[in-house]
Amino acid sequence: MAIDVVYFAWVREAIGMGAERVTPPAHVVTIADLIGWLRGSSEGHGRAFADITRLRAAIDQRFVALDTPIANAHEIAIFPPVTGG
Amino acid sequence: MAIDVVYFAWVREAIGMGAERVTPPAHVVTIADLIGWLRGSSEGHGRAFADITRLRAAIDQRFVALDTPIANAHEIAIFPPVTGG
Amino acid sequence: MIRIIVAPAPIDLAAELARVEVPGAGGIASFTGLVRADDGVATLALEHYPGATEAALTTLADEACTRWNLLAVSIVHRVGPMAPGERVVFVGTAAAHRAPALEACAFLIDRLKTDAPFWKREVRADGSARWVEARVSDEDAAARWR
Amino acid sequence: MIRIIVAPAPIDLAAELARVEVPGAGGIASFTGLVRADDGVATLALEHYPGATEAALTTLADEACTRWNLLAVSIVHRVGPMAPGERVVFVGTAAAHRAPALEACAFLIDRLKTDAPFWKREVRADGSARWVEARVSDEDAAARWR
Repeated sequence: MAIDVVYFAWVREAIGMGAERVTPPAHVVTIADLIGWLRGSSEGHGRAFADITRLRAAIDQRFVALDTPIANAHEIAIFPPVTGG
Repeated sequence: MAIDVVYFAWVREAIGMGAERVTPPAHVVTIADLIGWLRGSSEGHGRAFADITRLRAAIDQRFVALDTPIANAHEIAIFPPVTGG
Repeated sequence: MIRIIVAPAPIDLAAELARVEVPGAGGIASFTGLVRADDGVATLALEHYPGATEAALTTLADEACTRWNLLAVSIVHRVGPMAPGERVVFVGTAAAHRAPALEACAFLIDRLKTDAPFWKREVRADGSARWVEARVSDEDAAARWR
Repeated sequence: MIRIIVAPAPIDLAAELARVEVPGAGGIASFTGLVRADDGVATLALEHYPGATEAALTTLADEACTRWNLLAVSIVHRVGPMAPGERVVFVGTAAAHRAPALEACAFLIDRLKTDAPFWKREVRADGSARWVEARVSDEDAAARWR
């Protein structure tokens, strides 16, 4: 199933794009799995995803923990801890 | 020694004036003594000073407790609890 | 910067807030008190103790500046008659960060309620009037800062 | 009244505060965050997650309205590039009395810092840039409201 993955801040800069559409294999169950799988996509993905403790995520625009199952997500966002306000 | 006594809010209204100059006798030591002494000045003073727990005071523009000695005060204010803001 | 104003003129919120936005400030907090039309109040009249009021507010502002290392404090309190919806009081604080600005602002309005010589008189549409009674809850709110 | 604005336009403080002064309000609290020129920052750029940002801010505003029985909440957050001294964020709350307005305002800015998808990038005068790191103190401040 195709999922839109969107990136922000230095994750976006490292990967070199703000969004991509991917179709992960069956063994990718959680967001952490997705990150692990995407890590090999490019040198930029490798840098962005080197340290998973520095990453946060959202499924369909709601913040979730990285061990959350992707299930039927349409849009997954991967980004650094937020710094607004 | 002459002291200016100033009144505010319903104390002023009951007494019918905003200020008066008085020369209390020697036995008037504290503000509470002054209130007790002034209570007999007029019917209005009597009403304003009927319940001393409803009164607050300042000496030379600084809030003080009613048992504070008058000492060398120039101006004593007597008023209800404040309600600003 | 400490600004203390006690005057009958309406409070210009934009101008007051702009004055608190001093160089170096990262957080600005403000509180504005409005006249409420409770129980049919048509006019609220504020009496104060000229001189003593400004001194009390300056003392509070000085204490807040020291305690929270503020960059600016502004306290503007209207006196005289005013209508429901009008601004009675404005407190503005500026600090490098948000927490001191917010805390100092709460401190100032809580303590102003018990430490500054203002008295409120409510006049209703039928002409009846009463002096507002001080509230124990205001004493409690002020006491938490001591 | 809940107002949520995420936009690149400068924040008009007077207009925003006036919107929060709704009928029945007795206390209005506000917080304004300004860009600070720390370490020679020349430009602060705010990136956000369109759609998710507004949803997160609306959720926070709803929670504040319920918890403090607010009459109005306004959250205005600027995005894009801005200069030191400019306003990044405005939070305004209105309630019948001062305590709920002040508490809700502190709640909203504390939780906004951890719950809304914004990211800050600082550009210095020499052209060097860095993404601002999240702070543990912000997590702690937000946690006290949970």
